[in-house]
Amino acid sequence: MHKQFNKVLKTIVGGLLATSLIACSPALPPNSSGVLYCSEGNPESFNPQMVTSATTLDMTSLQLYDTLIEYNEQQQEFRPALATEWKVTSDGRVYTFSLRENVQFHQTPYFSPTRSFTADDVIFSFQRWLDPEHPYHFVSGGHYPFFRATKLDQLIQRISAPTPYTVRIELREPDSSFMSTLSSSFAVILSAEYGQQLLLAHEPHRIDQQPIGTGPFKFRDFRQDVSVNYLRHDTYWRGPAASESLVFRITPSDHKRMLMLLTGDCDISPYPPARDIAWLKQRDDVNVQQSLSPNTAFWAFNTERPPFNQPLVRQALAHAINREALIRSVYYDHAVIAESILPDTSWAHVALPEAYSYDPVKARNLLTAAGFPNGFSMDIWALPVQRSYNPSARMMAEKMQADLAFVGIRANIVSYEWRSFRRRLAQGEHDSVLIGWSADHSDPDNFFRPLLTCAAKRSVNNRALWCHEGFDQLVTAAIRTTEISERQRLYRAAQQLLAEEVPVLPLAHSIRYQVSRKNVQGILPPTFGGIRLHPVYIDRSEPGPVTSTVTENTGGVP
Amino acid sequence: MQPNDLYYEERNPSPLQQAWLDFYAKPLARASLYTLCFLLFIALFGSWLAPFGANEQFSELLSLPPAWSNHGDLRFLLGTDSLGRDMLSRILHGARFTFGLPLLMVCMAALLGISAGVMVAMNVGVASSAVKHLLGVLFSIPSLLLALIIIAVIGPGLPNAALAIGLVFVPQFLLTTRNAIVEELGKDYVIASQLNGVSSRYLFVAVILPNIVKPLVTQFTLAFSAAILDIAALGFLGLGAQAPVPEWGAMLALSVEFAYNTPWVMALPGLALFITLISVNVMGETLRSTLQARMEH
Amino acid sequence: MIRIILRQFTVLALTLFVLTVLAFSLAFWFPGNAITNASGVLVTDIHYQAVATARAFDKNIISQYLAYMAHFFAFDWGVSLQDGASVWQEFKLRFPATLELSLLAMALALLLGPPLGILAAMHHNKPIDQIITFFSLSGYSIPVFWMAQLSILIFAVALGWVPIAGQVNPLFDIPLVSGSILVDIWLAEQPYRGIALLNALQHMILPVIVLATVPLVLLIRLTRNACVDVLRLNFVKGAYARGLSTPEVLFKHVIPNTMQEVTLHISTAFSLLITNTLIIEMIFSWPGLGRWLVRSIYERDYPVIQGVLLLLASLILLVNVATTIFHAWRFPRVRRELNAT
Amino acid sequence: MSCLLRAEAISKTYDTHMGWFRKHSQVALHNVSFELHEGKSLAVMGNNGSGKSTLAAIIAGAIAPTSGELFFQGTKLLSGDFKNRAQNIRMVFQDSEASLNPHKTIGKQLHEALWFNTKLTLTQRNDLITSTLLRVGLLDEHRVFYPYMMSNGQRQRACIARAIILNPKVLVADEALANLDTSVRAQILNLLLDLQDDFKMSYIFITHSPEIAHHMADHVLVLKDGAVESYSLTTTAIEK
Repeated sequence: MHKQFNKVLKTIVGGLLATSLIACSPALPPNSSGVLYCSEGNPESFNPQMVTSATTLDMTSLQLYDTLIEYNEQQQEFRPALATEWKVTSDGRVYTFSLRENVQFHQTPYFSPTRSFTADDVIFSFQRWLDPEHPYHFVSGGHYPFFRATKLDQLIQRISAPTPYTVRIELREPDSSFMSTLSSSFAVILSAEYGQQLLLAHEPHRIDQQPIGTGPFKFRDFRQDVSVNYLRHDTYWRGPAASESLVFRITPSDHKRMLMLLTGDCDISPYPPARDIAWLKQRDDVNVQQSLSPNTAFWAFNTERPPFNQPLVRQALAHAINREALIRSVYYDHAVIAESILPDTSWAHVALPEAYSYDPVKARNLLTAAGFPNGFSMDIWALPVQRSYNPSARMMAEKMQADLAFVGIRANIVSYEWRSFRRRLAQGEHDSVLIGWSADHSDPDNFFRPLLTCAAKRSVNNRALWCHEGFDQLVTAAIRTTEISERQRLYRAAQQLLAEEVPVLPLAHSIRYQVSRKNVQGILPPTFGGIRLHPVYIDRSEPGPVTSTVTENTGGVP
Repeated sequence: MQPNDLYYEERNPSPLQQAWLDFYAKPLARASLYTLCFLLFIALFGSWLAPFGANEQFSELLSLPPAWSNHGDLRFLLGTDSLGRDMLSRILHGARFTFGLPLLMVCMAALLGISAGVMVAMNVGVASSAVKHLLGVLFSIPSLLLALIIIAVIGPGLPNAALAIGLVFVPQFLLTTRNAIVEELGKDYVIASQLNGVSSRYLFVAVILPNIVKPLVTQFTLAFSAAILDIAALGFLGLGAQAPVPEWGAMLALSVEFAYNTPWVMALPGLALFITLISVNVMGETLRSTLQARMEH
Repeated sequence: MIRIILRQFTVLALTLFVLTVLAFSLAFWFPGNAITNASGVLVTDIHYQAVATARAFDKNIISQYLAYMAHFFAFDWGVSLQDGASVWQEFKLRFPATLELSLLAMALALLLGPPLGILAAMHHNKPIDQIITFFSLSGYSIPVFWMAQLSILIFAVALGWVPIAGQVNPLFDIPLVSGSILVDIWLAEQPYRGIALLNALQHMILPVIVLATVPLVLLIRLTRNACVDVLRLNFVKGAYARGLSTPEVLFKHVIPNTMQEVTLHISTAFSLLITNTLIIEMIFSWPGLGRWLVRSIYERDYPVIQGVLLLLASLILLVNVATTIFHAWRFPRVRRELNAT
Repeated sequence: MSCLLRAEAISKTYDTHMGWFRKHSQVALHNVSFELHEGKSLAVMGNNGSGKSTLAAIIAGAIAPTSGELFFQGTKLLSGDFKNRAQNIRMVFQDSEASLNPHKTIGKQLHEALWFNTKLTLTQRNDLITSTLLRVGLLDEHRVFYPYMMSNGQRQRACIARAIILNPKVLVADEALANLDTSVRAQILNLLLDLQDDFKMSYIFITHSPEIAHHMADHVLVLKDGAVESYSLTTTAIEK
């Protein structure tokens, strides 16, 4: 009847079908050897000196920069990086580092280096956070939380360069954690020449947005919420990276990351959903890797706000939470209950289970004693990204909501995008927050001073905003001495103090997981400082099961 | 009236009754009506019907599939979610927020909007064609966007979302009522009643109101369907209902994180929402067409 | 005709004025400091005083509004409270992305909706009509966020036909110029632009189809109803009686008369589509305005909310007015009605 | 015979807004005067747009004149005073369907007129409705009919019933017969004449048809563009 009309319709439908047929075979860039790493959040900055978030560290530190020394977990020792060797005076106060020669900085469209790495760059990088007079000190906010919390900025008395390839650091007093701090991924080396050039151009802020370093990859571009693109640094001193380019795809949802990994939209994905790990391990198209980097998830109370300024209330809250159930439903048993802020793998760990035991009756009694027989309302801030210590803070918060309701406390879950979450936390807007800490190095000090001291409060890293003189004295005394038994004694006292005061409720020590597709080669489990993507490449020649040989990389390239 | 009138009344249905009978004669329309009555019942009494509390967590039974699957448990007919909460109970509890709340808000918006519309219409001339035009253009901005503006000001949360949705529809009802009344006012039968010397209240309530039922019903069903969708969409975007409220949109938002391995957590609230919306839309569409047919006589 | 256009532009100008006043007042309605809300500059910032003066906060409210408009047209929309980035710079990159998605979806809806509606009307109350009606009613009732999730699970994950999310595979390394991925690929000087284009299209298929659904079914229903009405009219019977063939009747009489009714509602379809963009962009990780707006509301990033809301609302109004003008131009019968008011 | 209704210099101007600011005035009636005596009929004739309907509406009170006055039995009629006017002057509209409320039975619509204008009891009202319905040639059971159930002629009878139920002195018929077919028209005409005989009512016919004017009216008022073109006895007018 209406033939002409039907014809028109058929053409349209046919055209659409043809378009959809194109869709059946995903088109990929030919001959590309890029690696797609699905990251869980936007980077806060491209300068690790200014951050504490592992998301940012993973994306910046080990890819763009180098540190003077590195820590080798296998051999439990420090190993050379930009510094080839170092000497310490017998009083433990003066360190002298010899620097590696012929280390090239990144060559990019926005900066062409005229010289290689020298002691000037070390001085420039250290003075930036050491010296308030430094032209870059207040650029991008002027916060250096890690150095502030570890008091490294006060510890270092003087830094100087006797020759172009030696750096001498003088300390005010001996410090047992100095080398660990120096090997952490925060202590990166920037380019002094680039800094100079930007100062002349009156655009100093660009130093943290368009970074220049000596690392295996150089910055190409960053689009918020989409991706961070890096290119290979061809003249990297350890040899060029295995893949031409590296892309961080920003995908906050762990579920979506997993799906993207399964469909090949990602090659590597950190923090897979805890509930799916068992199932992912059975699949033969993905590799599940785990690392035991010490970490603790905890619930920090804003001790500056009533009613959390009362230790009784904090104790009550600690007893109100069924942490065993959290381990089961949030971590799917990929974690152990934290009986102290310090992980059980540390030699200074002291378990104090009775301090944080699940006891709703006791919690109610404590609340009544504190003057809240009918409970109160509070906010729980749940961190919006997955962390090695917490795969789903939101779910944890929902679980805790029910526990708290049981003792009469009405809890409200609050969450923001990662960067504004951190910003608001730093401003102390929270009642309580579910957050945690992953070790930057192996020393137990890393779990005390950066987290809970008065200095940490000033450096906005102390999420409990807790400042206790007795505690500060204990942990400071502990780093002044190198005597293990004495340190153990001091840390035991510190942990007991924490159990009484409960500025934070330790929740769990968990295993960090990372999944990658089978054809991803050269990938290692993440370490203290984050993941090293230098040796990683994609074997596009598959299919077929590939045995992934894991070798510790010390400079060679696969 | 006289008793024998009853007999006549039965024989002679009014146009509205006639439209209702036509509506009721359609099986699809009747099904949607029953569904909506059922939903209303659940919205009112769902919390008593539900086997468990909305936030009761069974930490031993996480992500249990529905009872008909191999690993299901008969106690949890529709399975449990990732925190071990019974899906059936949550959906039953949620009807109050996703169905009951929009219904309440739209009813209130209708009440406010219609009475304001009547008042505006009584003072014809205040709203000139220019103002009418302007308002018409302004209200072409969709309701969700307007609700977003309000939420941006008063902050996220279910009460605020409900308030925003309610506020958005008031002016729409006002305009619809006003325009419908102004249109009717010029008609002969209204003039005839006016010439009878009737009071203005009688004029609006008894004379005009039955004649603008069609635009009002149309507006109501459209607004209701939009309100349900908006409340759920706000819940989904995290700007409406907050955890652990079992609002269906918020449940869907949560399920996004688990959809692959526990699809029922996503399928069920979505299905409930879909059935609700399709019932409202089928009913709205059929009411509209039957009223149209009957009032065109 | 010129009168109509002038009249519409007067309405548009007035509406836009009302909108800008609204957007301007938002800064005062939002909690907190109005200057911060408008500019993103915190009280503690050293530039705070300068910003307050520039925005005339020491003068009366009319000067403040004028200063707001001056800033607006100078593209100085303040900085984001979240990350301190310029709102305009970010907007410039996100708007084309949203526009590209919406326009493609709208095009798809316009391409398919009216023909299907006419098809249904031609077979009024026959199976083909019932099927189309059923699908359009279901499509209208399916929550778009549910549909998006389902389609991802089915077409992207289970079948693997299309990618899950994003604009293009980032390995293509398309330089960010305009924000619209198709345009950027066009501008990119790359040896394998063709494959990149194909890849981008694959990323686009799912969001575009899901986004097109609501306007599509709306257009189907409107076209069908309008067409059924037109087919009932006497002149159609008359045309048949004059011996015209079916296609002739269809193209000369039925379609023009049906489209007159449908054209009026295109702006409704478009505004629904813009609302759904907010949700679709969230689900498909599309770097557009909607996702940004939703997050900003959650983060209370007032300068961003202010800018994006104003622009989205203006966009809808522009389309509304454009539709009216187009309608008046294409279907002159309406002109008289418009004049008569 | 006394003068029942007198119109003095009735004028009506409509203001329409063209565009946004321009105002356009249109004169619908200009200086129309006439007199109507008890038991007599006046026919108002004229082309479309000559202001006939406006005049009818002004007499019935549906719209207010811009200037000029109406006197009923010597007293001035105020526009807006519907109750007073309803006792004396009633109107029958051209379109019987549009002038009946589709959502009310005929009985209720008749009730409405009684309810607001008389103090009769319910039984009295019902009796009056019955007798009025019978008087206009309908049955008692038509009172429970909705307008859509009736034919055009029946509806016009119902309208007449509504008009005469208050026993008015003047009945304004605005082309009340135009929409009816010939035989029904004749019936209604005869009905109106009978009513005039029984109740001594005066009629104002707004009409196109010279035949009707000739048949029914004593005087003819011819309007042209809102002004009176001629006002004379029927016999003279028709001869012209």
